[in-house]
Amino acid sequence: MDMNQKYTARTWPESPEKTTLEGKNKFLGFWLFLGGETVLFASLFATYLALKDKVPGNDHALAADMFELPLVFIMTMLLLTSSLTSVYAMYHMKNHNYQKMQTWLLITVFLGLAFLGFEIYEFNHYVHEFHHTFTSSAFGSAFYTLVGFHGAHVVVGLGWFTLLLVRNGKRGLNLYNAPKFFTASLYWHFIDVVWVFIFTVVYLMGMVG
Amino acid sequence: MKNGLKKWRFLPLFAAMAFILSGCGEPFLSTLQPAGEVAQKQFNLMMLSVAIMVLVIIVVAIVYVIAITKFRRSKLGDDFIPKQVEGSHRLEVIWTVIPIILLLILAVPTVALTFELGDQSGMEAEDEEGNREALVIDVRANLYWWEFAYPDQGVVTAQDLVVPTDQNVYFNVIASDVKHSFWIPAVGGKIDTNVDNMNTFYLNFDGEKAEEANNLFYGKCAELCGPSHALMDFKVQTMSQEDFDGWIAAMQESAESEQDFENDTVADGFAVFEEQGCIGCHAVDPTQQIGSSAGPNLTNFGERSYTAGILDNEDSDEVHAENIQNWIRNADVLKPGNTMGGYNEDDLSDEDLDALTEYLMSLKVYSE
Amino acid sequence: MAHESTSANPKVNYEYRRRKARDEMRGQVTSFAMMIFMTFIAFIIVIADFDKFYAFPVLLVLAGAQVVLQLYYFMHMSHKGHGTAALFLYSGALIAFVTILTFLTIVWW
Amino acid sequence: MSTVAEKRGFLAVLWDYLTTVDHKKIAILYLVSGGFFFLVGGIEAMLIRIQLAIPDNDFVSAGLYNELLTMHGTTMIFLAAMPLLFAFMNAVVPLQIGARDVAFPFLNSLGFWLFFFGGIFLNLSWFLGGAPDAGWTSYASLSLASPGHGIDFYVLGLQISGAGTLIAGINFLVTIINMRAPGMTYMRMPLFTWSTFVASALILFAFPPLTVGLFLMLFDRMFGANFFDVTMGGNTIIWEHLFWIFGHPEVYILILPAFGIFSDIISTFSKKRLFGYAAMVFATVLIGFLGFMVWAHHMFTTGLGPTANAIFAVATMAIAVPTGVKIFNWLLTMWGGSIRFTTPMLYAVAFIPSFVAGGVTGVMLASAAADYQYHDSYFVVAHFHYVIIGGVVLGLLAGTHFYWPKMFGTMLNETLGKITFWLFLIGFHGTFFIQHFLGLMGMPRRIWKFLPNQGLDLFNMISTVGAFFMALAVIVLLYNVVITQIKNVRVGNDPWGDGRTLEWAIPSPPPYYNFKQLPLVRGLDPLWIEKMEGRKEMTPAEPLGDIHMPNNSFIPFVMSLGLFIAAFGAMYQVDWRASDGADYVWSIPVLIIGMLITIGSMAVRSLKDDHGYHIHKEELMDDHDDKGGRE
Ligand code: HEA
Ligand code: HEA
Ligand SMILES: [Cu+2]
Repeated sequence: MDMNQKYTARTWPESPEKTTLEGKNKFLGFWLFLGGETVLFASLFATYLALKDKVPGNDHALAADMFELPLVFIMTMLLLTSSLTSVYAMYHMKNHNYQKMQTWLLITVFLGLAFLGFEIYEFNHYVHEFHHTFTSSAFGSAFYTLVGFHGAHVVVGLGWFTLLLVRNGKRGLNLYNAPKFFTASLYWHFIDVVWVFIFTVVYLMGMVG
Repeated sequence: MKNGLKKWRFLPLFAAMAFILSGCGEPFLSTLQPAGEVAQKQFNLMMLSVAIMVLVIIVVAIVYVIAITKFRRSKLGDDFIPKQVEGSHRLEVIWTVIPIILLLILAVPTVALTFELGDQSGMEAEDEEGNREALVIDVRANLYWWEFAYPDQGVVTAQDLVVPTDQNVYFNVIASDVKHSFWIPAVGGKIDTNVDNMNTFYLNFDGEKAEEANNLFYGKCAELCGPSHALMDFKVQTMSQEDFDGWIAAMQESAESEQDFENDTVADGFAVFEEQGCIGCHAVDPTQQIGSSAGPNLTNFGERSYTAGILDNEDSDEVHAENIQNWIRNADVLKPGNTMGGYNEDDLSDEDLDALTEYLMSLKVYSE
Repeated sequence: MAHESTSANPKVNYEYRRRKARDEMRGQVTSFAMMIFMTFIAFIIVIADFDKFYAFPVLLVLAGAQVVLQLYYFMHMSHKGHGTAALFLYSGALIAFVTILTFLTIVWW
Repeated sequence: MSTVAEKRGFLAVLWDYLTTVDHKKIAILYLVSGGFFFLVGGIEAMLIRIQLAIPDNDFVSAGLYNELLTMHGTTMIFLAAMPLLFAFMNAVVPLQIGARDVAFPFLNSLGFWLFFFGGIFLNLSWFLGGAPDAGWTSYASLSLASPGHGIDFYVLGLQISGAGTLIAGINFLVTIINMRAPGMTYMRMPLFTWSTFVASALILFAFPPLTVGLFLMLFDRMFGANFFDVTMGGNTIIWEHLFWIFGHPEVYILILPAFGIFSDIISTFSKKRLFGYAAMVFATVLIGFLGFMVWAHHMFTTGLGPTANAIFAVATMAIAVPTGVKIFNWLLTMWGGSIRFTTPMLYAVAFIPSFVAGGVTGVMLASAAADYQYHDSYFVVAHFHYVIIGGVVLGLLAGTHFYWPKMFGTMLNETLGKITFWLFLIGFHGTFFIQHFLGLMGMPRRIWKFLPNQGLDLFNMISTVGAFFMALAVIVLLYNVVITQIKNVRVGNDPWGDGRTLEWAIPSPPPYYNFKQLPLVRGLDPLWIEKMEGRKEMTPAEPLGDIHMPNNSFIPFVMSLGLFIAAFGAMYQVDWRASDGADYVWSIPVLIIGMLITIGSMAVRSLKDDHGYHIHKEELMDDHDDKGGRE
C-alpha cells in the first residue's frame, strides 16, 4: 500500500490509526509501553511515599509547609484542559480535518507550556523560599524526582507534538502519520493520568496529612 | 516444631537424613549440628523440607527413569508413530493436588516457626522490681569488627561475644557504616544489621552442645560489606549463668578500679598505647558508650580467643603475642580495607611494639 | 492483509461515522466537565480541612474516577479492540498497587 | 545467505550487520555477543573457583575478588543469559508464528545495540579504574560507600542495556499478538512462542522498577541526591525492594524461555505432541503472574517482620505447583513417545532432574524460618546455579544445538556435542551439588577466602575441580562451532527430520523474507499435521504477492553510541565537581555531545520517512531454491 496515498474525508478510514499494519503495531506497542510506564511511576510514587517528609533536621520544610493549593489548582486545570484539547484534535483527525487538528494540537502545546512554566516557577519557589532542594533531604530528592519525571514527560510530549506538527505541516494527513498523531495524544492523556495522581497523592494528601 | 515431627510418615526418612547430614561440618560452625533451641527448630524444619523434597525427587525419578528407558526410538524402531495424546484431566488434577498437600505440610510449620521466632515479647518481661528478666545485648556491626554492649549491665566489649547458656538472649542489632548480617550458624539463623533501623531477635545457647564445641562458636558476617567481608568473623564464648555473672561483675569492676600495671614493660606499653594514639580509636573502658569509638573496645583484649577475630590465639601466650604483633604490623594486609592500617618500623619501633604487646596481653578482667 | 474495509457504501458510512464521532465528542465533553467538577471537590475537601481519615479515601476515589474517565473516554478504551491493551494496563496497575502497598507497609516497619 | 555473504568483502558484511533490521541477523548478533559475554563471565567464574580451591588462598586480592563476583553475576544474568535467549527468540519466534518479520524491525535493532553498548560500557570498568564490587544486587549502603567509579559503570551500563531489553520485550509482545499467520491462534502457538510472550510481559513490568532503582542510585552517586543516605532521611531498604521487585521476575524471564525451548525439543524428539498443552500454557502464565508476588523471599532476614515473611513464604511455595505441572507434562510427553537421543534431547533429558533438584531447594529456601539459616550462604549459591545452569544454561546449550542448522544452515557435530554434554553435566553437578553442604556447614557466600580448620577445605576443592570440567566442555563446544562452520555442510528445511513447527517448513537458513507465501495453520504442530497427511511443506494461505520489507538503518547504532558516550560524561562530571577535578572539565561537554547524538538521531529517524521497499512477485518467482539450499 502506498503510505502517502491522498485521502479525503470520505475515503478516510474509520480508525486511521489502526488501518495499516504499522499503525496497528504502533498502537498496541504504545499501549504496552504505557503499561510499563504505569509500573515506572508506581515505583516513583512508592519511593516518594516512603520518603515523604523524611528530612535530616527539624529546620527543614515539610510538605504541608510548602505546597500551595492555588498554584496546583491552576496547573491541574491547565493540564486537564490540554487533555480535552488533544481529544478535540483527535476528533478532527478522525474526520480528516487536518487544519482543525493542527489548531487544537497547537493549543494543547501552549497549555502544556503554560503548565511547565508554572512548574518551573513552583520549583524555584521551593528552592528559594524553603531551601527545599534536590540535595537537601531524602524528601527533596524524592519529591523532585517524582514530579520532575512527570515534568520530563511533559517536555517529551511537547517536543513530540511539535516535531510532528512541523514535519507534517505541509503534507496533510495520511495513513503514515495518523498513527503517530494518535500515539502522541495517547501519551499526552497518560501524562494527565499521572498528574491526577500527583495532585491527589503528593499535593492534596500532602496538605491534609 | 512439634507439629512437623508428628508427620509420622516422614519419620524414618527424617531420621536417616538427620543422621547423614549431622556428619557434616564442625560443631562450632555447622547449621547441621544445632547447638541451641533456635537452630534446633530450624534444623527440624530443614529436615522436614528435605524429607518432602526427597520424596518429590523420588517420584519424579521413577517416572523419569521408566520413560527414558522404555520409550527409546532405538527400541521402538524409526517407523513407530506414537499416539498423539492431548493430555489427561485426571493426571493434571493429581499432580496439582498432591504438591499442594505437600506444600501445606511444609507451609504450616513454616508459618508457625516464623511467628514463633519473630516473637520478641520475652524481651520486655520484668520481675517484681521492674528489672528486665532476659539478657539483652546490643550488637553494632562496623566495617570488619563487631561491638557488643550489655545495656542493662552497663558493659561493652568487642569481637568476642560472651553469653550465658540455656536461656533466651535477645539481640538488638544495627550497623554503623554499611549493611552487615549477624550469624552464628551453629546456634541459629541470621539477622541483618541494617543502617536504617534496629532489628531484634533472640538465640538460645545450649550448654551441653556448647561444651562439644569447646564453649566457643564461630560468628560470621553474612552480608557482603566490602573487601574484608570474608574476614569479619567474631567468636562467641559461652558460659554458665554463674560464670557469666562473674564476668559481668569483673567487667564492671575493671571500670572502677585504678590502672595498675603488673610491671614496667606493661606500663611502657600503656605509654606507647597513648602516644601512638591507639587510645583514640580503642577504648579500654568497659562502660564506654556503644558506637562511640572507631575501633574495638580492648578492655578484656587479653582474654580474647582470636586476635582481630581471625588469628587463632590457641590459648598460648606466645602465639597470642605473635598474632598481636603480626596484626599491628600488617593489619591492612590481614584485613584489606580496614581502617586501622599497618604500623611499620618507622611508625613503631620493635621495642615499643614489644611493650605494647605486653600491655595488650595484660588486659584481662576475668581470668584467674 | 493490512486493509480493513469499513463499509460497502462509503456515503452511508460517512454520514454514520460523522454522527457517531459527534456523539462521542459529546460524551467526552461531559466527562471533561465531570473531571473538572471532581477536581473542585477534591480541592474543596482539602480547603475545608476534613480529617485525614475521611479525606484520604474520598480523594483517592475521586482520582480513580478521573482516571477511568481519561482511559475510557479520552483514550478510547471503551472502544472495541482494546482488550489486549486493557489486559496489560491492568496487569501493570496491579503490580503498581502491590509495589505501593509494600512501600507503605514494609519499608518502615 | 551466508554463502552469498562470504563472497562479499568483510567490510560489506560488517556494514550489513551494523545496519541490519532482519530478525535473523539480529539473532546472530545476539548469539555472538551473548556468547562472548558468557565466556567473559565464565572466566570470571573460573577465577572465583581457583581462588576458593584451597583455604586462605591469595590468588586474587580481596578487592579484585569482589569485582570478579559482581561482574560474574551481572555479566551472566544481563549480558549472557538474557541476550542468548533473545538470540533464539529472534531467530525462531517469528518463524514459529509464520511471520515475515517482527513488529518493529527498527526497534529490534535498537534494542540490540543498546544492550551491546551497555554491556561494553559495563565491562570497560575493568580498564578504567576498577569494576563494580557490591555484588550483582548492589545493595545501597555498600554501593554508596564503594569508592571509585565501579558502581557508576554498573548503574549506567545496566540502565542502557536495560532500555534495550525493555524495547526487545515490547517488540516480541506486539509481534506475537499482531503478526501471527492465518490460523495461528493463541492456543496453537508453540510453547517457545508462548514462553517468549510471557517472559516479554515480565520484562515489560519488571524492568521499570529496576530502571527507577538505578535512577535513584545514579542520582545519589552522581548528582548528590539522598535516597539511600540515612543521615539525610534516606532509606536503603527501598533499593532492596526495587531491586527484587525486578530481580525475582527476572529469574523467570530467564527460565521461562528455556522451558519453552525444552518443550519444543522434548515433543520433537519424542515424536509426540506436547502432553497437556493447555495446562502447560496456563502454568506458564501462572508462573509469570506469581513471579511478581514473591520478591521479598530474598529479604527474609532484612527484618520485615513475621507477617510479611510468612505471606511471602507461602506465596513463594505456591510457584512449585505450576512448575510441577510442567515437569510432569514433560515426563508424560516422553512417556509413550519414541525418544531419539540427539544432543538437544540429551540436554532436555538432563534438564528435568537437574532443574527439579534446584527447584526443590528453592522451596526449601522459601521456608522463611529455615531461610534465616540458608540465606547468604553457599546453599543459596547452589540453589540458583542448579536452576540457572540446570535450567537456563542447559536450555541455551540445547537451543544452540537444536537451532544451529536453522540459523546457519549447517549442523553442529553430534559426537562433539555429546562430549560437550557429558563434560558439562558432570562438571555442573560436581561443582554445585557439594555447595549445598558447604552452605549448611556454615560457609557464607561472597567471601573472598575461607580460613582453614573450619571443615570447608575438601568440598571447596571438589567444587573447583567440577568447574574445570565445565570449562573443558565449553572449549569443546567452541571447537565444534569452528570446525562446523569451516566444513559448512549444507542442510535442508528439516535437518532433524522430526520437526513439527513452522520454522522447519522453510529453508535453513530462511530467506530474508522468511515465507514466500504465508502458511495456513490448521492446528497445533502445523508441520506435523502436513507431514501426517503426506506433504512436506505447508499449504500457503495467500497467493504469491509483493512483500513489504523494512530498510536497513544505521540509526540504532548511532543512537546507542550517543548514550554510550553520554554515560562517560555523566560519570566523570562527579570528578570534575570535586575540588581537584580540573582534568575532567570535558565531562559535561561529553555528556551533552552524547545526548545530542542520541536525540539528533532520534530526530532524523522521525523526520525522515522510511517506508521500506517491496520485493516484487516476479523477483520472488525467480528466487529459486538455491537461496536457501532446500533439499
Ligand atoms: C532461573 C532462575 C531461578 C529459578 C527458576 C528459581 C526458582 C525458584 N527459586 Fe530461586 N533464586 C535464583 C534463581 C532462580 N530461582 C537466584 C539467582 C537467587 C539468588 C539471588 C541472589 O541472592 O543473588 C535465588 C534465590 C532464591 C531465594 C532466596 C534465598 C535467599 O537469598 O535466602 C528463594 C527463597 O524463597 C528462592 C526460591 C525459589 C523458588 C521457590 C523457586 C521455584 O520457582 C522453583 C519451582 C520448582 C520446583 C519446586 C521443582 C518442580 C516441581 C515439582 C516436581 C512439583 C512438586 C514439588 C513440590 C511439592 C515441592 N530462590
Ligand atoms: C546465568 C547465570 C550464571 C551462570 C551461567 C553461572 C555460571 C557459573 N558460576 Fe555463577 N553466579 C551467578 C550467575 C551465574 N553463574 C550469580 C548471579 C552469582 C551471584 C553473584 C553475587 O553474589 O553477586 C554467581 C555467583 C557464583 C559463585 C559464588 C561467588 C561468591 O559468592 O563468592 C560461584 C562460586 O563457585 C560461581 C561459580 C560459577 C561457575 C563455576 C559457573 C560455570 O558454570 C561457568 C561455566 C563457564 C565457563 C567455565 C566458561 C569457560 C570459558 C573458557 C573455557 C574460556 C575460553 C576462552 C576463550 C577461548 C577466549 N558463581
Ligand atoms: Cu526469587
